Amino acid sequence: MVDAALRRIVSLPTAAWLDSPVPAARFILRGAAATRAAAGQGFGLSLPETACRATTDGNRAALWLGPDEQLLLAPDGEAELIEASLARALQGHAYSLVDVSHRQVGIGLHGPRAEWLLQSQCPLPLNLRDFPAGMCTRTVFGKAEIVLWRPAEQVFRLEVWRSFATYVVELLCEIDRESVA
Amino acid sequence: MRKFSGWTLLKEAFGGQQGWTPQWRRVAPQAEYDAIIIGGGGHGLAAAYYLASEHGITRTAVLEKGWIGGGNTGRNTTIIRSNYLFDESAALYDHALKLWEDLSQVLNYNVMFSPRGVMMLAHTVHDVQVAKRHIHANRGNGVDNEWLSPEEAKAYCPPLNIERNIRYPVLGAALQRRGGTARHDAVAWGYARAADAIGVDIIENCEVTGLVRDASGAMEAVQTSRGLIRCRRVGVSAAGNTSVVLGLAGVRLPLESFPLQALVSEPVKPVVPCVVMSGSIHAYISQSDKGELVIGAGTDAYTSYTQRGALHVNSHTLSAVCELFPAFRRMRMLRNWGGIVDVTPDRSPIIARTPVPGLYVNCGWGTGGFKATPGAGHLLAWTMARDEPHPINAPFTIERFRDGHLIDEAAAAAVAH
Amino acid sequence: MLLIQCPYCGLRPELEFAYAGQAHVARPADPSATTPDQWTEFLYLRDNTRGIHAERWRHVRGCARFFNALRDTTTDQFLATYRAGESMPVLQQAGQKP
Amino acid sequence: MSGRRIQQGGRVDRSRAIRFTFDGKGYSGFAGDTLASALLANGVQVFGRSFKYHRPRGVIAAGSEEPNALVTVMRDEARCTPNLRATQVELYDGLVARSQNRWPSLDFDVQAVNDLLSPLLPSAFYYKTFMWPRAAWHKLYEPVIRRAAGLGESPTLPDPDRYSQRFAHCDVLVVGAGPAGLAAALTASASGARVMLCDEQPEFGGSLLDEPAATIDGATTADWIRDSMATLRSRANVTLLTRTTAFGYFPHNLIGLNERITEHLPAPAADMPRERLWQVRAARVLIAAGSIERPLVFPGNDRPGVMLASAARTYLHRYGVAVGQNVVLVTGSDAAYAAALDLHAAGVRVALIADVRADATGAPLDLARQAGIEVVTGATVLGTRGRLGVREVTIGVLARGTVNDTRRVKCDALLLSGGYTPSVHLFSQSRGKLEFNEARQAFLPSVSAEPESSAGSCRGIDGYTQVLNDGARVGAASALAAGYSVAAPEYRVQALEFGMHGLPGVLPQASPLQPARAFVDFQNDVTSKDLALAMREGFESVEHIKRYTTTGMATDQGKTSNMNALAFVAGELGRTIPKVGLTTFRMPYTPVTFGIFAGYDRGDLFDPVRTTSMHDWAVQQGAVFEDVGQWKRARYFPRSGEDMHAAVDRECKAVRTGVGMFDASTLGTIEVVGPDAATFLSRLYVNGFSTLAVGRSRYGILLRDDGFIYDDGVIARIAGERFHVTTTTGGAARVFGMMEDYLQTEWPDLRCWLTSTTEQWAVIAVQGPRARDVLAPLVSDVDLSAAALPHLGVTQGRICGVPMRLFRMSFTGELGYEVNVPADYGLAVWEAIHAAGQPHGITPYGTETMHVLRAEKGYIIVGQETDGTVTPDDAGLGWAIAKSKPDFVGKRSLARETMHAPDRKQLVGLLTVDPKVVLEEGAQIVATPGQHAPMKMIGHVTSSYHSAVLGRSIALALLRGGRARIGETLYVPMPGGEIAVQVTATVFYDVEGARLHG
Repeated sequence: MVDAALRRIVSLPTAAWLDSPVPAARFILRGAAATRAAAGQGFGLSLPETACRATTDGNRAALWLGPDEQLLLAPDGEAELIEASLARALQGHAYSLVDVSHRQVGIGLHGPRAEWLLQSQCPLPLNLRDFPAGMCTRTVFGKAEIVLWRPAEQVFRLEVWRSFATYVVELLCEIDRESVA
Repeated sequence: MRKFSGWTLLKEAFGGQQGWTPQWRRVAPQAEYDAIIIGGGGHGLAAAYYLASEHGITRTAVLEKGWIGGGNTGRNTTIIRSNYLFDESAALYDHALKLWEDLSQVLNYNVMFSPRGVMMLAHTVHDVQVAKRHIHANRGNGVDNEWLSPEEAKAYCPPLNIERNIRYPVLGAALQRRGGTARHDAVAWGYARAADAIGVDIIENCEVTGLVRDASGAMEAVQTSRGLIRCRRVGVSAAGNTSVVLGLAGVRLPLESFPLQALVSEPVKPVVPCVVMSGSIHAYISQSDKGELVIGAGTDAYTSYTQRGALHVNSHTLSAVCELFPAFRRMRMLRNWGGIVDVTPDRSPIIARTPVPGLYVNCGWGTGGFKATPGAGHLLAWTMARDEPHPINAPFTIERFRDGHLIDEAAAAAVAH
Repeated sequence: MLLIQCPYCGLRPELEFAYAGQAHVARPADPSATTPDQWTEFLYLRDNTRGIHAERWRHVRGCARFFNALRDTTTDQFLATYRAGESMPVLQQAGQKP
Repeated sequence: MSGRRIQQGGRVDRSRAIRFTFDGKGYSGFAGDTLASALLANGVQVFGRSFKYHRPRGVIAAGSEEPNALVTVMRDEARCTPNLRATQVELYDGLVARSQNRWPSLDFDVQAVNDLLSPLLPSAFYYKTFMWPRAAWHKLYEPVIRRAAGLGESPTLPDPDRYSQRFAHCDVLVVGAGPAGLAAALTASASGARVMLCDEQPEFGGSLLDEPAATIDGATTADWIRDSMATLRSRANVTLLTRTTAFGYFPHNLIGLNERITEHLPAPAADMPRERLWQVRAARVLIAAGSIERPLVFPGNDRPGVMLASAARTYLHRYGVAVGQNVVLVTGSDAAYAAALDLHAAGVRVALIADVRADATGAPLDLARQAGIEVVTGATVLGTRGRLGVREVTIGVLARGTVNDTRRVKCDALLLSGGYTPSVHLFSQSRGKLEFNEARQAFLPSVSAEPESSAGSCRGIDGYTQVLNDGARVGAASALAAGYSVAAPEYRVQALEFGMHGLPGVLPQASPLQPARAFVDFQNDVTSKDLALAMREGFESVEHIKRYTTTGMATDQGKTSNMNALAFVAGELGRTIPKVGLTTFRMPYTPVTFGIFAGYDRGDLFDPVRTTSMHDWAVQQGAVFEDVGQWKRARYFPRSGEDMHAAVDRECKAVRTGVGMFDASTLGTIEVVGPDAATFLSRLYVNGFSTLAVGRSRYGILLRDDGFIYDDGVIARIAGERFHVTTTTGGAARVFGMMEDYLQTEWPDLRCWLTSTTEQWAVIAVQGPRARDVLAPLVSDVDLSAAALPHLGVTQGRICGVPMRLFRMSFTGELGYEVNVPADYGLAVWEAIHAAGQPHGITPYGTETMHVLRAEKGYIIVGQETDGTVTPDDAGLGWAIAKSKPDFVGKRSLARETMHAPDRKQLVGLLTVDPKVVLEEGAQIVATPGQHAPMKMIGHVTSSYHSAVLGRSIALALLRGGRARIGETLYVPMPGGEIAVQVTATVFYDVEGARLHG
């Protein structure tokens, strides 16, 4: 096992509506439709077939990013386990599974201001009609690319490449300085 | 042609300015011309002027589908410079710059050429390398260009922000003092008036609808919204619409037409004394004689003939301007407009014969057409008159794309490592 | 900022997309067998249509797929979008030919 | 000066007096005043000087169409805003405003001499003169003209204010909250549709605010507006934006709004943004922009005190200000009679109504006459008098070309109305088609280009009842089009109102040659004579006339002048107005602050600052950074007293003689996985990869199909179907995109997939003869021996217990490794290596040292040795091309004849004859000394450094026919003289390459 003390998560500004980033196991799975069905069995969660939707089960989630691209999220420390079980489940399939646990930072936003903060610099409509709970997609926030996932009505999770995380959070904090009125 | 001068203006003052006559005649097309230029922008009008004045081909017509100078001539940011990297480009643009220098006198029309200097900023180590390469290459070619430290750049342009703590601080600048600006509309009108005076017919509201070829395949006539006009020597100078016009003769060129936006602020008293350009954060700015800040950037992302661009492209440009000139955040955008620029794969123009005998083209100027106006017209006229290129435009052929002789000014500035 | 129908994700803002040039310009299967003119055609010659233009976009900040679109370059209105590999849709309106 | 505030009325709060200054003089106004209304109330008539002739000008309008009353407002030294319309500046306590374009003072302006010289200065006079001598334009004339031009002064200090941006989406965006817009918003929002309603004014209501006496369904307008606002505010599906201008209509129903948030506040909170940009995407746009009254054009129509009739009414009803005590109305429309009647009722003497229509008749005239106001029909205005304000107007009656009954009428305000011009700006920006309506003498919206509709007077609807009902109907229709259903209510309005029809153009005169000038465009000082001159000189296209005379190009964009200019031109040319045509309506509707476009993009938020896992460590060590794309990279690590040269020398020596460490995390990394991964890479890169063994890597060159070098990197086979591909830092995104492009569209049959892993890995290069010694104690599950892990070998194992991909590779020419660990571990591993390397003198080095070391070895940097015109062979990399492959990207282009021409620029080394001289990068090369420009340049220096290990300078260059010139002496011309150089091979150090196999 790796000494946990060696791990340094990107340090970010804090705010009441912001969760501190938590390490996670992350994979990008790419492959044909048949792969997804098999991978779902290996991951213990059927992978989303609907565009821009996530499936979740307990603390695992699978996010549809593209027709052949899924982001798998699981608690930190499960990476080796997942890699092994997916390898077993996908025996004989052509696919690509790449560990991106450290590539990106999970930024959680919660509360009634979350949507308002994001809508400032995200061009997608984020109201519940257009962006319901369960929706996820790659998009932009200011000048950064993000994966935006809304697990619940007042909860957002941004998956951001690590070198953009500071920018994204500082921009959110800058927007937060404005009064809502 | 009634001479323009302070004296004639004074004389007219006593007559209520009643004595002026049309600057160019309003004529119907004749049945036949020795030369036709399609496109009544600055380039086309200049070509017609030089065909008549330097090559004696006075039976020349300029066909313009709308009003002259209404395309990119009237829609650009009027920057003039010749500090291009490659020998071929430097020769081409400096040829134009030299013509600019006495154009007002030659045309007897004040085109307000103002060599106030063009300063190109460097923000990174790589930018500095590229700028210095330009400076050395330019000097070798006899084109003025010099390196300024950030402090010297600020002395030349006082509102420029050279603080080190900004995102992309200014590390220095390349300055071409001979570069500057001119009054865009005056260029079109000045050439039109001068060409008209020596016999050129300038025909507005005349859209070309067909290019007619004889049995041998050579140019024979031009079909227009105002009738068929016979002519065996036709030059196309139609900027963003070049592909459409040449398509009438079945000629395809490596061109794509993109929107290019520009904007001006409300007029203010003099504050920006020169032209400032930043390639790496995408903006350029100068101030017109009227006092408006004139601002532009690169093209929009997708091909379009709509003559308008996107709001986010504007935002990007103004972000850069506000970063370089933080006092201008309170300035206000007065007018925004778009042109259609035709872009070649190597971002260098084509002034050449086409595969159709008697059909010539001047195109592909991308974002750099205005500065070339006199030179492009001069070289197109030469090429049409002699059926062979001038040495300066000889490299700017269509065939260079097939043969790989690209003159790639854009790639030369690309960044990696 | 245009609004573009991604064939996978639906209507999305232009900020998520990258324009990728004329569509249906296939790379020759055997480039070495092409003549210089054929190769030049593939590399550089484009229709630059004034009117309905078949073009490629990539939903680079979305599903990341390249896809094709028919857009009127005189109005910037999209007439159709379709997946890469699909053939160009036939437009119903009279007088419109791709 | 006489006060003009009437005893009661208006919507200002008379209980709250507000102090302000104008040109240093203190005044008092009320809360709710604009600067214009407050100054008028104080009897001020001169607000500014015109652009060209510096004529004194007053306010002529009450809204955003005002052309004259431009002022600079100074909140503090850094917060000066020029060119604001006094009619839109809301009064706050302590407001400081200054007039513009005058010296030394507003009442006495030296440059007013231009007015006397006006016969010499017709439109476009500058094109005809200032040409001799040649240099004089730039040196003499232009500076004078530039100083005379311009309006206010640009701010000079950095703007400390904040600017905000938001995206928004709605079903119906209603632009304009006058009667039509309010009715539309009420109706549409009742359907449940998400409605946004914006208006440029501080208060919703539009023209209803000028109608205190009118009733809507029995309620006073004030009550109706209040109740309507309460209803709208109570609806969660409604967003209300006051002080918000819809300035631009962009494709696909995107509307740009400019919201002014703090400008009206005396002391805005520090965090409040000053203004905000809204980018609203609406399913339907409903334009209810109203219409703007036109002035009339006659000699002397620009004196202070001359004002639109509707503006006089607004000042009266909204601000309780009578614009004069003895007024004359000149009108071509019925509507303006309301202004005269209301002023009369407020106790103002209306000396005369001069109706320019010979056939004017009906209710408005009857009412005026009943009130005892004299009305003359068929009138024209021959001139006005009054130096700093109108004092007298000369009226005549025109019949069959002659003017009779000429008389002078004293007045202190002259009200004008030529009828109303519908505001079709946004509609036209949307590319909708306009059609000229003969009856209305106006262009009206015809065919839409976007999902939008117009309602109310901006589409020619006349009369409050009709306008409200039109708003309601179009509001319901817009909601329906967006998928919501609602019935439109019917409104009934009782008001004193008359038709808005009018007549644009210049009032007929007895003789065409009047000494005084009739102004069409007030701000730009364009007169009817200027327009005539343009036509005389052959400018007949309306766009030409606009550009030649500058009519309509002032900061008001011709809101009050364009129709008059057009009608005049049409009349002179003998054409109809639609035949002459309109000039283009361009974004923005009113000027928009740059700051809102920049928004949050300032400082570090201007562009993301990308840093690696080890960045903070480098900062602590005092590294100097350079920007490479968005990344910050450590350039060198100076110790105290060292300059860059000294630091780099030390760093270089450390790597050559001991060991150095370098953060290579910014290089792009792409994981290519799948059964066809090797095939894919072989088709893409010039090299072959099918034969690359697992555990081995290869230097790869990527071309575009044009044959020129696009990127390079190292490609390692991690497993049979898994490759780890690196790219340049700047190329990471574009190479990834290019790969996806080929994979998705050219070779969709290939079964392999890409994942960007640039940010997954922290990459630590450990380079130098002691590199193995440093790493050995830290790694596990790895054999570092040369036999087990030779040059270009790749393995996986652990370092500090952390999983690692270990590359044996070298961009320095020394024994070297690149340690790849998951990025969150990067700093810890870096620190561990640094600690472990202390006994070996390990030295962190930056990009500058990296550049020197690789140059000593002749390794290229894409973007420095290449510039988009360099082939592999040019760069001396022809060896990398797999000759046996039938195809790869760029191969066909390399077969072109010119790609093999012997005089192509080829990469060579250069050694200065004087070893101490370091060439300048970018310097040019000539074959023979003593040339003057233009020189025959045969190449340029791409890289140049002092080499510590060689004790001399070295350089790389691209040189025509370079490889055949090795051994020749050439020259580098510099401003200080020529530098002689010898052409050499590209490798300067360890030519045999023994060291990297150590």
